[in-house]
Amino acid sequence: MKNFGFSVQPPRYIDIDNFDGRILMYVLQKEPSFNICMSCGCCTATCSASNILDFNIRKLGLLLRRGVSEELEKEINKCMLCGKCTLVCPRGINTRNVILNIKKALTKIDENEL
Amino acid sequence: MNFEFFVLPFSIGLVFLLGALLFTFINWIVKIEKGERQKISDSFFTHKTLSALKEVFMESLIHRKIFKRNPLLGYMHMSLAFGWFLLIVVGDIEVKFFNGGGFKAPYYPVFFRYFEPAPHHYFGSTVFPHIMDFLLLVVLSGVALALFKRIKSSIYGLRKTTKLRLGDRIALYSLWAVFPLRLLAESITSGLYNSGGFMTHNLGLALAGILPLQHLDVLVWWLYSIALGLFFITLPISRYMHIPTEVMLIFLRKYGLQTRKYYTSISEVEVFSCSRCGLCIDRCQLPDAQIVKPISVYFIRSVRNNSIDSKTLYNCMLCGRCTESCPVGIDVNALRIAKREEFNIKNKFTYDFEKPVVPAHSKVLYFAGCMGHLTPGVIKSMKHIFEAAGENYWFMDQDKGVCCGRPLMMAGQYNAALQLMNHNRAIINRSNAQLLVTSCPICYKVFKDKYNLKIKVMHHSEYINYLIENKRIDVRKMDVSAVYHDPCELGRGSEVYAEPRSVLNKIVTLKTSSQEQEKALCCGGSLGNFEIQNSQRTQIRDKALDVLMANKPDVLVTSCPLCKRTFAKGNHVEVKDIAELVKEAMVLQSTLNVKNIV
Amino acid sequence: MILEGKKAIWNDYQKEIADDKLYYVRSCVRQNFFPGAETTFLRIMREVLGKDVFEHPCHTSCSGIGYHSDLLPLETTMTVVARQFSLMNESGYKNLVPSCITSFGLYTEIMDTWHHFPETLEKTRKQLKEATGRTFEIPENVSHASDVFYKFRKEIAAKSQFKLINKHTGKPLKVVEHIGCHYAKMFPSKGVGGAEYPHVLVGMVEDWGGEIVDYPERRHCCGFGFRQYLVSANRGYSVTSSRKKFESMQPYQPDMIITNCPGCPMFLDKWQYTLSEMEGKVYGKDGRGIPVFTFEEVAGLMLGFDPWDIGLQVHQVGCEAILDKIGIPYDPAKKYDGPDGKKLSKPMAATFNL
Amino acid sequence: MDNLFEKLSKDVRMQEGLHACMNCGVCTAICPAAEIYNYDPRIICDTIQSRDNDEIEALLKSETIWYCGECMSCKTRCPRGNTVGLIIIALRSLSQELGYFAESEKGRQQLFLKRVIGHWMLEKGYCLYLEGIGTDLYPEQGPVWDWIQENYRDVFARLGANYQGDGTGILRKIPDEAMAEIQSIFKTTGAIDRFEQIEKVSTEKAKQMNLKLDDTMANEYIGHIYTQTEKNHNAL
Amino acid sequence: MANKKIVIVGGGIAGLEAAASLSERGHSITIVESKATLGGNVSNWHKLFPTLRDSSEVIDYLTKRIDNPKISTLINTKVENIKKNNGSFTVEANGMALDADAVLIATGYDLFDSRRKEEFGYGIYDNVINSADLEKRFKAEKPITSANGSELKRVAFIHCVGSRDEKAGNHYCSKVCCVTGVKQAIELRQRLPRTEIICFYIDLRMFGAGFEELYREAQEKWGIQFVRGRLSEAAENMDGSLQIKAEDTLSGRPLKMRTDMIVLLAGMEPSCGTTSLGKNVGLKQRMGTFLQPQDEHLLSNKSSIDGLFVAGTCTGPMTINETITDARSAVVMIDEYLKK
Repeated sequence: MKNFGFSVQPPRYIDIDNFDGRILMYVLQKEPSFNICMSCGCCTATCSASNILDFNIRKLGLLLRRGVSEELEKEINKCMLCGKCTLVCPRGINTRNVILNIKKALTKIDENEL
Repeated sequence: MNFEFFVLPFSIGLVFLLGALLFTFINWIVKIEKGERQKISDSFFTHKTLSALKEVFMESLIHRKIFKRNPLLGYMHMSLAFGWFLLIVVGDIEVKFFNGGGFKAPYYPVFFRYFEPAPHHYFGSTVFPHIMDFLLLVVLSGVALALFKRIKSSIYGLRKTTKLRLGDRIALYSLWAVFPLRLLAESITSGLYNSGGFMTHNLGLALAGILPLQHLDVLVWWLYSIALGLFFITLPISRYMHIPTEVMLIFLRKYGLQTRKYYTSISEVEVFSCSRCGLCIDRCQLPDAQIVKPISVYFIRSVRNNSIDSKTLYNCMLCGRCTESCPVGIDVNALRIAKREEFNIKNKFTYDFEKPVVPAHSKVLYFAGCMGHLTPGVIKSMKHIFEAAGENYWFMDQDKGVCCGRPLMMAGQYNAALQLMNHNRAIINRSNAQLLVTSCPICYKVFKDKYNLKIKVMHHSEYINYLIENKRIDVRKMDVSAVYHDPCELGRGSEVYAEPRSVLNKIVTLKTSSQEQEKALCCGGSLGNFEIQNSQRTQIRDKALDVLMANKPDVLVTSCPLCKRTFAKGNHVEVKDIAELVKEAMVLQSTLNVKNIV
Repeated sequence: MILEGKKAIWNDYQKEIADDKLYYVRSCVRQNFFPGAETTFLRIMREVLGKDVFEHPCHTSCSGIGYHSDLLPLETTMTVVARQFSLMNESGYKNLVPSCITSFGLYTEIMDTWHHFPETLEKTRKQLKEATGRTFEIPENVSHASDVFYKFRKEIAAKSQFKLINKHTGKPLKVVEHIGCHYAKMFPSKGVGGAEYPHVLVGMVEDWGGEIVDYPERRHCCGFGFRQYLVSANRGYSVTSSRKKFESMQPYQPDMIITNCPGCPMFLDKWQYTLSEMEGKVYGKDGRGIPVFTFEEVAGLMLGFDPWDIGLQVHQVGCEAILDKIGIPYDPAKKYDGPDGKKLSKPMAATFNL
Repeated sequence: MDNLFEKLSKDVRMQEGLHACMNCGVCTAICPAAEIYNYDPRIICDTIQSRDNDEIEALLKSETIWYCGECMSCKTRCPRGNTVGLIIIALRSLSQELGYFAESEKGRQQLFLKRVIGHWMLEKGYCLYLEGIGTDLYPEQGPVWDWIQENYRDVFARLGANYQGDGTGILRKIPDEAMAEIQSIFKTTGAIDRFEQIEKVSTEKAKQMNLKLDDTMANEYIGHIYTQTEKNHNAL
Repeated sequence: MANKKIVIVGGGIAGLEAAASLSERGHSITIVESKATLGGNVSNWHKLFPTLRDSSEVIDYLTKRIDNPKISTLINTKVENIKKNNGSFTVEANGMALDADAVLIATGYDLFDSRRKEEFGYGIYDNVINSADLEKRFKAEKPITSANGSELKRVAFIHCVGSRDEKAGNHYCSKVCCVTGVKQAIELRQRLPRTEIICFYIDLRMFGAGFEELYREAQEKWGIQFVRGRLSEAAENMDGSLQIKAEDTLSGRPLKMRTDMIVLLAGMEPSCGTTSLGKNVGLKQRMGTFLQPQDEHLLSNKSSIDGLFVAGTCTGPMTINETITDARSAVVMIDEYLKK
């Protein structure tokens, strides 16, 4: 194949039609309260990790919903599970368990259990 | 040679039991990692062994701890354990006296009364039967109590008692059967031969009047032997495995072995040592929120049966109330965390935070912690106190720091936690400070236990106490009544009970509550529990509040930001951190001074 | 698809298009890449329709590409545009017909800015005077060349010798239309049929016998993006955008693509070649690529012009297949000839014979 | 330091382009650049309407403002009548005015564009010029284009062009007096100043990156900006 | 001194409620309705937010109330103009001239014509419908499928269609569409449990009692997804399904998806009656849209002309209970005015 010095770029749009729901399904089953997130961002605002790292837990939850798992893997472990987000969530979502289960799901995927 | 076929059930059972025990114990010992095993050989010929023996006697036989908790329950356990133990020992001694040593099959002493029915004359032949009868009576009284406990547990100070599985039932019933059957068998025999002690003799005679003893004789001995055999065979698969295992555990513990990061064969020994006495059931607060499965006794059982699921595993507040009440002293928190590690959650991200500039000459480091930052009132008060005390301090996580790592540990991510710990340790070590003060008991515990820092670590309640003792700050008593809530991590976790109280006694009228110090309740906010829902936390919190506020204090004082936040969400309760209260006491002081000057 | 709905919108967006006395301004891209198209436009306007179309020797590029590459300040472009107008005034014409969509967009955009920000108009007058001593008036009518053909599509159809019909099956050819972004996206009212369902090419194709296929990515840009194509490092943007369109239209198996923009046909043509070399992917139902034409070229074909006179040989994607389908005669031997049968070298073959 | 938001607001394109953004994202949804680059037109608006000087300065120095292709698809859709495409034009001219453009990989490319498009426009009156477009720089133009360039006089003659000729017609020579007018327009309206600014800032940058740069098209710096991509511009 | 003549223009819920209450105060009322039936827009609705009660209950209640001799109704009658002649009014409708001591304008709203959002393809793509169409389908109690009868795997609800949109000529927020969308999403999910439902919104304005709760129920109980981003364009796929593009603004990435149907939550516009009457009579209008009361806060039922009153959605978007309440407050003002 000829090299033109440039190449076709991978699309950045969220393509919900081909979406890997495994992690989302796992998380929703383990922690249904994740359903009622309204993306208000209180979690991100208080987050210890995002105070010192480029990290946005609210956004991560969204990417999970949209089935964009490539970022998830790298990002999720920035969370230190300190639990501030759970304390400030206006809808009482058990955010720590959401995160923990994302981590578990990713591990399970690594081990081909999901 | 004395032999009867009915000895077979007993003998087979015994052989099976001994085989099983030998196998499991050796297996466990072998699986203990080198370093730990070294400890055993090192401390085998030391006083540790002796004190282990002592503890075995006190706990496994006398059941001192349970006595403390409830005498009746204590007696029940003791009469069964110690009584039976003596029956065996004294029985053997009697046999020795009877035929001056020489090998006898192990079943011989057990069925001695059958093989030697007729009255003989040997040293003590006049007293032994009576002693044996007495011991049997003691054991029987225990059995009776045990039976009664099944019907009405409340009088033993238990609200709930353990639900049993099939294996346990067989073992239990056969155990119950053993002693009445022994009584019956011995009575019948002595009835036939006009022998026996005060109980068996008379019962024998009485029975002789109504029953054709000569036909029943062998049959009952059969039943007795079967009961014993059955008990022995079911023992290894039932909760009664705890009887031999606990002995091993006591030794291992004395030699300094315990469950650490991972679930090892030592953990296994702990798990098998659980007698399922159910004392933890009452201590656990989860039932306040209709959560039952994770209660320690069931948790340990499911671990032993390999049927533990993550929901149960992560649904525990790690408050440590169960461990505190466990007669066997199993460190359940350690077990749970070790089990959580088994999910081996991958951590692809390496935390590379930039390190803050550490001021050279600060004597004290202050670490508010993540939770501390959710209660600015505490931080404000601490700053005030530091300044009032003229302390040269550095607010380590002023613009928010890196988590202490304990939450990750609780989640079973020890390695991830290590990265955070290394980061913080580096900062602390680079400072020339002599003391680290933290506001959050969660951080405090991990700084103390896991960081192995060169410098002293204090929780702010300790630190404030130290300041007051050394007249660095001045406080006055306020016309306020308060009740103090011991945070789990500070109280049971780090055994800091006295300092906060001594501080509070100086500034408020301290009211008591029914659950204090090591008995203190968890606020429900726990970071240890990942599964519990918000509404359930609320239920637990409200129950705890009822207990704490029973004596109607003006203020609820605690020394943990998380507890404070959790309680503060409750209705109509004024919650203060000890630091905040101290600040108020000081404020009053200073204004007074001003008045005096004017 | 409910056609009535579209028709309603088409009726809403009918604009006034000058039909004679036109002042023609050329396109940089088309002069370089599709000279035949502009030649054909003038030939049809003058010879076939007998209209007066004037071209001024002194007119230059509208500087649009320079402006959209952010090299030229707005003032410069406005003044260059003003100069074009001034030339038109001095030749006594009032109806501007740009050959280029970027120009068309730029003229409308600038006239709009002048309208909303009169001070900019004043400034431009000042600067033009200062720089060239010229004055200018804003044209009465600005219509893109494709608008003009849209207006005369029926006349052209009447005079045409061929139709966009597959002579073997008798079925209309499936045509995909691509409208230059700057035609109506900026000012929907300035485009025939508006921005969402432009009618300008649809009208021609349907009146010339073809069938338009609407496909999901119809509205997407071809990917020129000025600096995004001009600099090699950015060119991925350009090829990716076109590729997205091809992928989206492929299921509809179109026979050809018709465009009214200078850059688009060049890109839609050249990117098919590039993608075939880059990924080995060839579009079109017969695996020979999808031929891309300007509206003038199509009109010329309909009117029976020699394919090589209107410049179909400069396309990378071959046009023979579609000529055969329609039944247009052509002499393969003459394809690469120079003027009056002069023999020239032939292009090298590509990996995939598109 | 002067207020960048005010500076921006002076630009008509900015006044046309941004009224008040409600962050609905219709622009990003159909933006060809947003699909390929790590780019979000909505956020451009949001950053600017934050009026935060540092944010805006960062924006002017960023790669972000150079991603847009100015297709103006955003103008059709915005429910508030904004046009990010126009805002981008304003941002880019300010970035060049302040010399920030050289801070970003994509911004530096302005020099290449200036030396090609700018030069052709100023010297020849065309934005593109046949001889300049060889398959060496534009390989995708393909074999047919090679053939055309090889025989351009004949091919263009056959297609009715008036290559370099006098009078009207395709690719005719623009008369000198006309070019004189264009050049004088470029002078009076600030195009020349911008060209010089681009040259000046680029020269400094070239030194800084120690890449050779001279007046020709064949030198390290030009080659570098024309082909190099070091950053990952479409990072997810 | 009661029994004055009052003409009420518009037989929607505002008109009906006002008529009933005024007649109870002893006045004689004439309701003039341009359409063939009373009840206005509400009668086209199936169920009402947030309680999901049947809309007919409201209509029945109101029509029962106006069933009294002091109230006469003229249907199919369009009011062209209202003339004021010292104190009293002459209402010109279909050539008739009705005298009145006071006039209440309750001409209500029309649903935004979704065709004006061309990029959504309403009236062009088979599977693009609006909220009113969906209510009709709910009412019809027929299975809800895509145009070609196939099962709906995914449905997208589009908020703010024709509201907060300069291009559609409406700057204002229509206020009720947010909760309508949530309500319809739930109803649809109840009928089609397997269908994935996604709402595209800019802001969810759950201002009323029970609205936020409904939104939460939609997420918690019905698993309806919400994407914060406005629909940018819809295009038809070969199989008649739609390809839609929006930005998922909360994750800052463009989003593309295939959906079997999109439901446009069309906003409110002053009804053509409102606009034409407003023009003819010369009433003040808000930015050329809804009627402008004399005082937003204190005289919200007085039009710019004394003796001419306004009630309901002719002055701006309102919910049903707001409309009814507004009608009642108009009644009080009219009564006071007539006592003078």
